[in-house]
Amino acid sequence: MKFVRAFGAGLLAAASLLPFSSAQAAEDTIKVGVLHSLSGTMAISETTLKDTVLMMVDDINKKGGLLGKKVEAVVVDPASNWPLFAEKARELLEKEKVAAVFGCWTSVSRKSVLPVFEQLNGMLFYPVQYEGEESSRNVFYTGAAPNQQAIPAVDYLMSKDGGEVKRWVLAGTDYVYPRTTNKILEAYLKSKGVKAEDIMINYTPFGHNDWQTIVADIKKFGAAGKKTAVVSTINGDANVPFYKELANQGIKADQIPVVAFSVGEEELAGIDTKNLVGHLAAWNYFMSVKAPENDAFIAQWKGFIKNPKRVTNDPMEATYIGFKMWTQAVQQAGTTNVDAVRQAMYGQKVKNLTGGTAVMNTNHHLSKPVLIGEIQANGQLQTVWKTKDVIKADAWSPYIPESAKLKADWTFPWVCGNCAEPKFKM
Amino acid sequence: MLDDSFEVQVDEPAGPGVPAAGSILYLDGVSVSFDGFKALNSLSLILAPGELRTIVGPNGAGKTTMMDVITGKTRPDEGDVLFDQKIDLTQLDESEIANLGIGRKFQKPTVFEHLSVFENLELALKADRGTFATLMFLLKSEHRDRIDATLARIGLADKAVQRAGSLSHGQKQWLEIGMLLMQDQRLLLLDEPVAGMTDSETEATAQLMLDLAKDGTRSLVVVEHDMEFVRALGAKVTVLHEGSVLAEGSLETIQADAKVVEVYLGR
Amino acid sequence: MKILILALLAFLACAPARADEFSDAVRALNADNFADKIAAVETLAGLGDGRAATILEAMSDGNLLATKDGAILIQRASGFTDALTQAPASGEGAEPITVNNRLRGALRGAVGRLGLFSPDAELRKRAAESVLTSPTPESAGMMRRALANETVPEVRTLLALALANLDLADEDPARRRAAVAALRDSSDPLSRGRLQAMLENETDSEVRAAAEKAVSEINFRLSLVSIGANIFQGLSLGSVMLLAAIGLAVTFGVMGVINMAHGEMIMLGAYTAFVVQELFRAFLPPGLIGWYLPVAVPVAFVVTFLVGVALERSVIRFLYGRPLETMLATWGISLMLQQLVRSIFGASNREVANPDWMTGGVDLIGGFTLTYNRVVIIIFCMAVLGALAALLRWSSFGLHMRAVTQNRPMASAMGIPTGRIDAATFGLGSGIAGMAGVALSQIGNVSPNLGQGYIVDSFMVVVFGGVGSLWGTLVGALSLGLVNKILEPYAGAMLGKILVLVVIILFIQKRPRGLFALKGRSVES
Amino acid sequence: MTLHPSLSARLFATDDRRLWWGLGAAALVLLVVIPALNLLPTPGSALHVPNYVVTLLGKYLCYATLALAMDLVWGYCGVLSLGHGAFFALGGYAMGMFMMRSIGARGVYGNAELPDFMVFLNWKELPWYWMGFDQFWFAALMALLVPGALAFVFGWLAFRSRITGVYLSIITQAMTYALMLAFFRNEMGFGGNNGLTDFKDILGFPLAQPSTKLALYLLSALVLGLAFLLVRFVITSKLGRIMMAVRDAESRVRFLGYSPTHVKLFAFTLSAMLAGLAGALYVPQVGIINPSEFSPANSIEIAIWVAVGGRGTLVGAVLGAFAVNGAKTWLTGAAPELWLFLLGALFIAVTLGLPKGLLGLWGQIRRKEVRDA
Repeated sequence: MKFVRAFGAGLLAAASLLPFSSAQAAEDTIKVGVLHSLSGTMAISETTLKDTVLMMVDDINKKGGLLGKKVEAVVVDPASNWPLFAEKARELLEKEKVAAVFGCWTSVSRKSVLPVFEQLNGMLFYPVQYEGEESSRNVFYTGAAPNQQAIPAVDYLMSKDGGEVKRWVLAGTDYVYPRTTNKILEAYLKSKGVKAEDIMINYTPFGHNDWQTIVADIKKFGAAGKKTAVVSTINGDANVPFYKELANQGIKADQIPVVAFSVGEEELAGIDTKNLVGHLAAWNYFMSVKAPENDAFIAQWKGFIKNPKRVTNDPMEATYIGFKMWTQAVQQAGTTNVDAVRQAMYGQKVKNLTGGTAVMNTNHHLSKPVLIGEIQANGQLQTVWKTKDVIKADAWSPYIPESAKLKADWTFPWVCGNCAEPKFKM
Repeated sequence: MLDDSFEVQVDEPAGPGVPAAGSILYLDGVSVSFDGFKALNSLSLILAPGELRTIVGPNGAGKTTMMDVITGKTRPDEGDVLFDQKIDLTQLDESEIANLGIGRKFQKPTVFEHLSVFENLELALKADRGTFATLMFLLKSEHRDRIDATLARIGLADKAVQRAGSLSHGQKQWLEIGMLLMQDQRLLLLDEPVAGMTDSETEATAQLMLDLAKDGTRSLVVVEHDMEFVRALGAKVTVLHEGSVLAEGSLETIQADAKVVEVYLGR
Repeated sequence: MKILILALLAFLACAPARADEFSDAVRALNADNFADKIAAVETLAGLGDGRAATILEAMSDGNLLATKDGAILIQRASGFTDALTQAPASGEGAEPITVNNRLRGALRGAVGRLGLFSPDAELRKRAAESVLTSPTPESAGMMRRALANETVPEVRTLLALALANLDLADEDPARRRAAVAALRDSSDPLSRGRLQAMLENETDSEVRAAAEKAVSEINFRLSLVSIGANIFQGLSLGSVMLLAAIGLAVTFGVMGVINMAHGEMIMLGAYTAFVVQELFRAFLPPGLIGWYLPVAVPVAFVVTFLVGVALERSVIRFLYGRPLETMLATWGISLMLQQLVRSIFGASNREVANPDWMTGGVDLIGGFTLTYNRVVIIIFCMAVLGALAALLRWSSFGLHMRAVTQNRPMASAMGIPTGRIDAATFGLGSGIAGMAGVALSQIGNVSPNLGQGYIVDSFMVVVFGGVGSLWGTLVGALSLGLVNKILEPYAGAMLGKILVLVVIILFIQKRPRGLFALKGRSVES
Repeated sequence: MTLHPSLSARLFATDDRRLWWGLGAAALVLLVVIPALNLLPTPGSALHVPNYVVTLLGKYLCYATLALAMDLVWGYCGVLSLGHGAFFALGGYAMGMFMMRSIGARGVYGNAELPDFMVFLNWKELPWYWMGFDQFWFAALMALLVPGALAFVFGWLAFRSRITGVYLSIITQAMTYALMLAFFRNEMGFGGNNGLTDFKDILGFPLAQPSTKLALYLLSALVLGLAFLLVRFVITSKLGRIMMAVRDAESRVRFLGYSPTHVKLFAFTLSAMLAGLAGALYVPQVGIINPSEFSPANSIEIAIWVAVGGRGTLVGAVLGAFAVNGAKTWLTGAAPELWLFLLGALFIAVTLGLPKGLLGLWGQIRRKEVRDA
């Protein structure tokens, strides 16, 4: 008991004092912040990205560092707690004085750190596909915007190869990404002459784990004699029970294909895919793509994580591209000063792991290729369709009337993330 | 007399016409059962104002249950419970009943262990029970005097600031009685007030009971096993058995009663 | 004899294919766009060549490969064989021929149609079923031929139905009417869909009337089905909640420990299932993999039982009589267990596969599928509850346990080793939670947060049912599940859940101690 | 309100003079020293308190107020509410709605009337329950009244039907859980999962400015102090003693003629309003409010702060809030992989070793000193 008391007391005494001891940054290192949840609900997805950044840092240090300095990763755990995200972001920028931050997964975490980055003029690299409708001066979005995922996927399903789908189920978790994506898709589908009664929209809570009713409804909806497909924006955690129910209720991919935007190799690794063969996913990257860069990346990853079974996925590529672009921009600018680096970022090119070249546009979003793949029995996604060329991300969707009139361009004369007309007159 | 009874008839809810006239407490045909076990079996009992009554009976005779019914802790399955001739107690909850002027001391002394003796009495002190009134309550000198008087009367004057939890069993009994006094209720129900007391304490308690009864403003119902104590009180005795009245009368008469001897004294 | 004739007929039915034509078609399977591949599949199926079926099946399973020099190989566990010559070949540099959904559909149809002429009645039945799901006009002629010389009544009806589905689009109104008549007593939503599609541009008033009548009849049957489905789903959800809650009914309900680490016990159970599965995959022949689940259940029980006992002895036993403190301590424990699992197994989901005997389900009428894993869980859940009830009622351990929880000092006075009973009781509760975890790993995901998803609901169930009453837990869980599922279609998943919570809150007003409260004077004060 | 002299006398009269010295010192540090060290020394100097520490402390101060509220209802009245996060969050939403409205046409879609999330979810006009939140006084009032009203109705239902102990805790948990799910729904019109964010300024002071943050911090410190005095006023009153009596022997209180229902209802409602106030101060400082604030886990944590600090001692609640959150801040940065182990261990250690919480530990040390001296 005595020991326990002492322990408790000691722990507390320390705890209550230490947060305020500000760490002294060593002069010969460049610090980058890693702001991914390592605990709580989002740890499932975000931990991988933390490791990816560490791998990239490790890699660049092996190659002699950046501007002759070692790069040091400062890892913190915002614990899937949104206010904590803001607190940690502030800590990274003010206390640790990091040159750039790689982090966030959910939109709400990004929204929560946004004011911090804008106030302290930090630089955040956000590596996840998201709903768009944003372009901050202090954020570079390396994940897909809806027009780099949703629209091409629907186009494919409407094509002959996709099975000429006539009837659509838009199923998503009830939060901003699915809401926005479905809104865009609805507008798009109607513009393609799909009737309102041929679109079924369904929202479910986070971590929803009883899909019996909904899957049954989808089955009913699909039995109306027209070719039907499900566009799933269901959030990570709820996918496993969803797909298990799908498989068990015997929905075959060639009858009612499900195309998902939030299910990649990492998620599939947690599901038994035997019965899901043929269901689709739309991404900018698949692990299965044969390309020298990709093979190298996969090898490097497996080596770094010391586990030959680990898979790679799209957000990892987005992190990879973001990190590479940042290092290139830093070298080009010759400094880690945020404003200088930001200018150097525009037009920065990095080879995609799947071939082609990703370009950072002046709306702080990337141009990337779009791939559509079918789930294989081995948990991989095999490309069945691919855009001829890279697609430029729209920060503001033309299918949402309010945002159609907005433009994001951070170069002269616009210099603005959401403007109807340029900031400066020529 | 007649119109009295008539008046009662009117105010009485459905109940047999036995008049409650002139009673402070009136129980008629009260029955209570827990999961089939009949704790009270059409118990009837009438208490006159200012009367001191002792109730005896073997364990499980329903003494405590009777008190629960009177104080609103337990709702009777059937029967009437009237206070002061016309107030139907079965419709009220504990605090309302307490505010009518019925005080109770429990078999197992229950005082507020974390509060001081003084504070225990302060809470019992007759005053506005409203939430905001208590929030703004200030202890006036006359209150202090009453509390000190009571402290003296229950012989805890020197323990005023002690936490009630630290008192001995007997002292807790006294404190609880003191709390009853502070409320100055019209009807006092005391469940085994001398349990765990020394003989001298018991005598003192008996004296206290008699004092309380003397001026005729209060009525007391005392449940007790201790025959010495009962004798010392020298009051009318009611014998409960299996939830109903077995016999009633002076200690001598009931001790002579064959039934009583059989079920109770016949140990 | 008959079969021989059948085969013969089948053979005559489609003129024997010339060899080169066949091999051309096979090579065409490796065309560079899906449209050509599909064309090749259709021709190949049309040739009615015996070898076609195996090749097409291989293709739809992704076991058909093409070499650089255009040879088509079939991949088998045994090795590679040439699709045309059946001769063994080397798979050097052979790439699988990519298949997509559309092609898969075509393949399934083709294989099905080929199956229609198989001498094996069972094969023919399955073929007929598959054409029924996706009858294509081009297959109509074939089906008529098959129907003409089909003898097994089952298969006949299936074929007739399939044909009826096609005839809905026939020019001849008489045929259409016949088709409607044939479909009218089916309860297949697909047929209804086709009827409705037909109604959109049906001219013949008579056929129209018949079709409308048929649709309304089918609708009626389907609505009945959906009610039944609703009840099943409710029971299934209820049994899941129950399974998650039983353990808590012991640790919290019986022992009064506000066990916030209950969810983590479930989680540990699920991870045990994962580990057992991996061991099976690693060390046992693939044939036995289906058995990992029955093995995992007792293992999980033992593991979580031990964890539970360890926790009880090291932490909880110091906290009896201070329920709120148990809440804080167990909360701490749950944090640590989550992080422990995270650092051992990693943060991401782990794959726990349903064994084959728990995969899929039986299609009852009206497109309602009774999924095996749900059924198994319902049964398992009831078994666990029954076993627990029996243990508590009849075993001496149960007797001691009740004695200790009801009156500790008296029990110890009677020489019952209260300490050991406490440990065992808590272990029991944890063990049951562990077994629940194994079952829940079959429907949900296995991640360090698994437990968090169940803890709140579990407490709701136990409190709603009445603390300390297993019977209450049972009724509570099932009724909550049913209410939830009955609300869901109208209110939606989210609002449904909210309403259920409101119901609980209001219900507790009426019965402050739950559905099956313990009565008597003892609980009053 | 003007206190009757002897009432105020009662409030400040205390057996333990150390308490007041301690509180005075704390007030001095929080209200004078820290701001001074933040403003005067040049950034980088050893003495300088950086801005992020100020915002951090501001956050803790709100948590501390919340913990006080919890201690009133749990520590003194024996009602363990596992739904106090809900009252906190409601207060936060009220303030968030005000700041949302005051963004006005500066939102991305430049809609003066509707917040952005409503614009792109095709809301045509403002829902009725958003009316009035463009007025600060109204929002501030709602930050108190909405939690208060909810607590009053909920408490009235619960206490009237004598729901006690674990049952009460669980249904309060059900309440906050239901509210969380409700606020997650985008149809509710509170921004769904993203909640309310992108705030620009409060009463015209840009939130980005350190001076605004410092002001908010000072305000939080002030509110904490006032809350402390208010709660102390309550618990030192006769009502306070009745609360403790209810905590220790509820049924006995009834036989004294008091109504535990009313006493609890008072404590619960007051506590909820304090929580709401804390929430209202919290949101402008963290810049976001979203449904996860309603999550049952958060409410449980509040109870844990109080327990760690020492239940039934107001100072302990404040101490606990600072200690646990300080530990969290430090460990999530210093030991991101291990912090859950340490925090978990802390909770277990406290419950096992320090049943009276940190304050109890302090008391023990003091008694030891006395003995040794």
